[in-house]
Amino acid sequence: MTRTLAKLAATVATAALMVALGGPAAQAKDFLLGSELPLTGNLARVGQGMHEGIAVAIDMANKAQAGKHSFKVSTIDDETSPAKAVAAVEKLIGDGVVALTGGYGSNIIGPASEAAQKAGVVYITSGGVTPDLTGRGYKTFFRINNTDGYALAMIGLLQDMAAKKVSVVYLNKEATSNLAKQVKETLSAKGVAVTMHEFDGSTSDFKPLINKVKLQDRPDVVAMVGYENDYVGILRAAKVLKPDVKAMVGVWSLATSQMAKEFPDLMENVHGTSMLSFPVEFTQPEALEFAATYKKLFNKEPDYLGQFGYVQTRLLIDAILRADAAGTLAGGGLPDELRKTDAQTLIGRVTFDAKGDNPNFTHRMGQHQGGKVVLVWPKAFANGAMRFPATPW
Amino acid sequence: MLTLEGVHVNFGGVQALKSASFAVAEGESIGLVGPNGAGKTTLFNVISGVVRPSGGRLDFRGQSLLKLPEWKRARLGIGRSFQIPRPLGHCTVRENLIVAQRFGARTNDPQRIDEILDILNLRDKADSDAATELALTEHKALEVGKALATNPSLLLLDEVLAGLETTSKRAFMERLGAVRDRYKLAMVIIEHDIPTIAALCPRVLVLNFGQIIADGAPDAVFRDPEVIRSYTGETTL
Amino acid sequence: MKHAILGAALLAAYVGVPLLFGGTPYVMGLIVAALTIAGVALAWALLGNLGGMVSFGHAAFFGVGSYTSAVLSMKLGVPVFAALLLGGLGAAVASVAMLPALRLRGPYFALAILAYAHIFQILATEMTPITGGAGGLLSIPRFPTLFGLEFGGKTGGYVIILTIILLSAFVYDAVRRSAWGLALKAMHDTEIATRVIGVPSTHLKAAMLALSAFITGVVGAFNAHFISFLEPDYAFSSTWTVLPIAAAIFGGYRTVWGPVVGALAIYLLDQLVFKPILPHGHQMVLGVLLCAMILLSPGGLLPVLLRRRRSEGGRHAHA
Amino acid sequence: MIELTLQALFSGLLAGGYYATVAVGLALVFGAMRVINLAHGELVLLAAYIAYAAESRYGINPVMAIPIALVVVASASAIVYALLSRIEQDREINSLILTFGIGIIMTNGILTIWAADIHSTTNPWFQDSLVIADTLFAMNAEVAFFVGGLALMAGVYWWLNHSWQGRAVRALTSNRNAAMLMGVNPRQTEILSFMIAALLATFAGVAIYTGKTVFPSLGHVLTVKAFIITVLAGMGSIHGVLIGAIMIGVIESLTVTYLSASLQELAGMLLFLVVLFVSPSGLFGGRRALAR
Repeated sequence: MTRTLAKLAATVATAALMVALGGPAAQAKDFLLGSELPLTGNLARVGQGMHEGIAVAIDMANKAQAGKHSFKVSTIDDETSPAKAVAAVEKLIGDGVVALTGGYGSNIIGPASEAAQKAGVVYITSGGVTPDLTGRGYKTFFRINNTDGYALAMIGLLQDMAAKKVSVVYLNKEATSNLAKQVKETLSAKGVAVTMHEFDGSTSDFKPLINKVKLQDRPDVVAMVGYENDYVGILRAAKVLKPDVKAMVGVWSLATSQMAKEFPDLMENVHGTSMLSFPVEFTQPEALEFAATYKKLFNKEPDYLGQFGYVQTRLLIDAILRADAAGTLAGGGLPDELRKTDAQTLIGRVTFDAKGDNPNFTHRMGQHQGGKVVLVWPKAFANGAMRFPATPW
Repeated sequence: MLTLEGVHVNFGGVQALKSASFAVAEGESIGLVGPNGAGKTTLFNVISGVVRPSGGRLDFRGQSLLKLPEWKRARLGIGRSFQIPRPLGHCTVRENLIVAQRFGARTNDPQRIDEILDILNLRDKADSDAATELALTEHKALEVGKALATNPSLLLLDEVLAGLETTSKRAFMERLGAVRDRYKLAMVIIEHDIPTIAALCPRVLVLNFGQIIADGAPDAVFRDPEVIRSYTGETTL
Repeated sequence: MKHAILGAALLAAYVGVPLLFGGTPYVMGLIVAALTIAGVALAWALLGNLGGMVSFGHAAFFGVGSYTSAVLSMKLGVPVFAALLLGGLGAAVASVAMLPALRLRGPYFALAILAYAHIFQILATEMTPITGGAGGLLSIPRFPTLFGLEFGGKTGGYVIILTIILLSAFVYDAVRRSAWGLALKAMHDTEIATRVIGVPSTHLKAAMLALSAFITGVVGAFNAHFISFLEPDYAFSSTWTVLPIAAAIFGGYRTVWGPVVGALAIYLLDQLVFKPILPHGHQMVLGVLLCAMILLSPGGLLPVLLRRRRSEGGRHAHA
Repeated sequence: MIELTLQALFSGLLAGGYYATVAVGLALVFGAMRVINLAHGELVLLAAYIAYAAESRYGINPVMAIPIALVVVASASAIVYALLSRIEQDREINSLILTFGIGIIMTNGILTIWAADIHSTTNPWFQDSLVIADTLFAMNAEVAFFVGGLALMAGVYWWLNHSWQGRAVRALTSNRNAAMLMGVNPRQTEILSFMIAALLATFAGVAIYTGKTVFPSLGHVLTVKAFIITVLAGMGSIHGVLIGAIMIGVIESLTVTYLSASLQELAGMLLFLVVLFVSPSGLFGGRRALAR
């Protein structure tokens, strides 16, 4: 017992020390941002992706503000665990960060942003798309993307394809089932016949499932809502069973350079949400600089994760500078400044409503074409013709 | 008090007990003899519930035991010892007896435990580790002690005397006698040494190939030619 | 003398720690998280030490406890502290479903329990109307303010989990010293020898399983109200099994306080030292500690420390 | 409908085949050493990642990578054995926890070396479809490794029954003490069983890499599945393991076909518990799981 406490006291003393060492930054014009992200655990990949975007935003801001202000970000791995995310946010706030950018997975962002709200510190993210998050109406919570945006893009594409029958194959996690259900409702309302197929994360052989789609549903299009290894499994099964469909459509982490590289023959003609074409064909100067910096820092083409991470952080930095100029930063004026945001960004126009959600958010759809990702929806952003009907087989 | 009728036990086709039938009266002492593998221990296992018979009746004081688990039989008053001593590990001698008393007799009676320790001459070993710090005699004594601590009315002793040299054997015998009279127990003793049996038990059962081949007073039984045949060499007549 | 030490320790735990770290929520949060692990580790060790059963599925009890408590307090408005106990009860009831597993030996039991954990997790995911499905439950009611003491915060949470652990340890110790404890210890080697002297061994094991489940459930329920958030993957996460086992083994699962010491040491080391050193996969260090402990000092850390303190006490430190 | 069922059975059969290659190794080691190697799944995963490394770095065909992977996995499991054999007290509990710890180390090791990305072969041949009587569909990889796996297991089966080392393993499995009295050298035999297990694990690993996708947290899943199958089968019966594995595979694919893909794990688990409680000694006798 006494030993217990001795040990406890000792360890915690070191803790206190470390907290002290990482204490608030010295000068006023030196802004410290906090970032809580999954760098290990199931979400490690996406977490790291977003973190790259954040780093790019910081780098670009420091270049732009050279001489005047400087920005730093201190990052803590939440290990894809809500409890650790909360601890991370508290530590960062204890270290005196101006605001928080990051967070992945609605179920982790939930408690993490709650902790930030308690401390009155801004938490901006693009890692959790569920309505519940903005539904809480926190004053300090901001999000640049949402389920609706993904659903809109998928539905939009499906309607361009004039699909009459759609089979939705979706993972039984929160974000994925929310999106799948939203797609079903909207499409059914528009008179499209939709059949739903839920699957579990441990599924590795999708043939029985796809065979059901092939023999029972006979849809025009198969809509997939999951993550990388789910897509790979589904597409392989489809490639084997060759159901008579006109297109295979997915959402996030599908139309990416990574997938194009890892599974070239499997991805051909597959659709997925993507803000950028690949290789990136940027026109606006900001986008070009973004791509260049990304290349410089990580020696690879930017992907959608990095892009979202970049946009959310850039908007945050802009707001910080505005608030600082107006002298309201110290007085907690940052949330109001962020709410005034109205910017054209890499992901389109961004404004924030009272709940911190971005009503303008609409995703874009890309299609894998010969190792490239070509934007095919909406027309406004399309940089190539959609191949339709077309499948990987 | 205990009645067996036509009890059968099969181990994968091998008949360990063939329609064994006998009764034990209150306070009676019976010697159970027979060559190795005759089924003596199996008989004890059946009575104490370690082995389930494939057929037959088994009543204790008018109640059938067949459906009861070992521990319930122990609480009814059937105490047994194991041929190879099985002390309770990680426990002292006294703790062995305490466990037996708390669970077997459902009482808490230190006097009786001291009494048992005294009778079995384990007093000075009371606080030594039962598993590791006992000599063979003491192990055998503890086997009896555990059974006694459950306040049994029937005591089944499996070769508690075997492997003891004559002097300690005599002493142990006397202790057993004392125990029996002190607690007015019925006893069934498995034992190879005929004189010991004769001295302790007015009645003897002979088991051979799972069958009871003789039942009666020692002198009568041990003159029975069939018994002698079954026993060739093993008896000291 | 002994009482003086104990008193001082309690004072330090209840007053000292909050005074020291109450100001830094981060550290307080870490301590609470460590104690949460400690609670499960204690329950796990109880089952292993007294019941002689290794479980790889304590996450099942943790999850059931947390969901029971959360759902009762959210949907039926049961007071949080009452829900906490009901959570433990729920876990104990769940353990009844596992009674058949008691007939199983070593690895069979360990993984049968693991299978249960999987099943409960899947059920929690599929029973959407009650559990909120994969989305889980957001903003679960926090601990209320009683007699002017605000239990909702970090320090309040600390006091609650500390109390849970002390009570559990007390019960554990009482059982261990009782005739039940003796019988259970004896059972490991020769179960039959205990049965023929009237010990209903299976009942005793069942009781230990239920007790272990109850404690784990209460701790899980505490965590649910402390974090005020639940989802199947989190509530039934294997970390609720891995960390406690590591902690118990590290501290010494045959002692009462070993698991608690182990949990504090392992968790705080992991979060404050290993994590900064290797952010990716620093759990590896836990694995190394686990193996090293098993190979070098299977008794765990605490017995070694104790033995160093008083030269005798081999058996007692072990008992 | 009938078409659906046939495909479900076929898929289940193929899945069962690869489950079996994972499970037999586990069963073999348990038989010979009374130890459930909770790091077995990680050994399989290790093989898969070696195959990935070989293909991505040097463009070696996964099948050709088997020997390389075998060397690595064999030495890894040799280390596991060496550590295991240092345990004296409470062997059953401590060996469980030790291998559990080793599993954690390997998973995180793989995570640090190869990161959390998912990987699978880029060689298209493996995913090309193979159609039987244009009702049964499969990937080349699945069929190839199913057949190969069967052959391998048949080999092990023959070895167990006809070589004297094999008999030694079986003797150890059925009655440890008797076997030692009969002069079986336990250490040698245990090591042997570990090496055979390594071989099967390597094969299974490459099968997964070519037929499915690999990611660091997969190892634990594999171990659990393998254990479930081993219990279904009853310890120490190879053909039992094969049948048990196919049962699991088929039950899962049927669940997907007639209920929902999100329930397939549940189906497997429930089957496992039912068998465990109805006949703890497994479907095919073998060692009893009941407490003494």
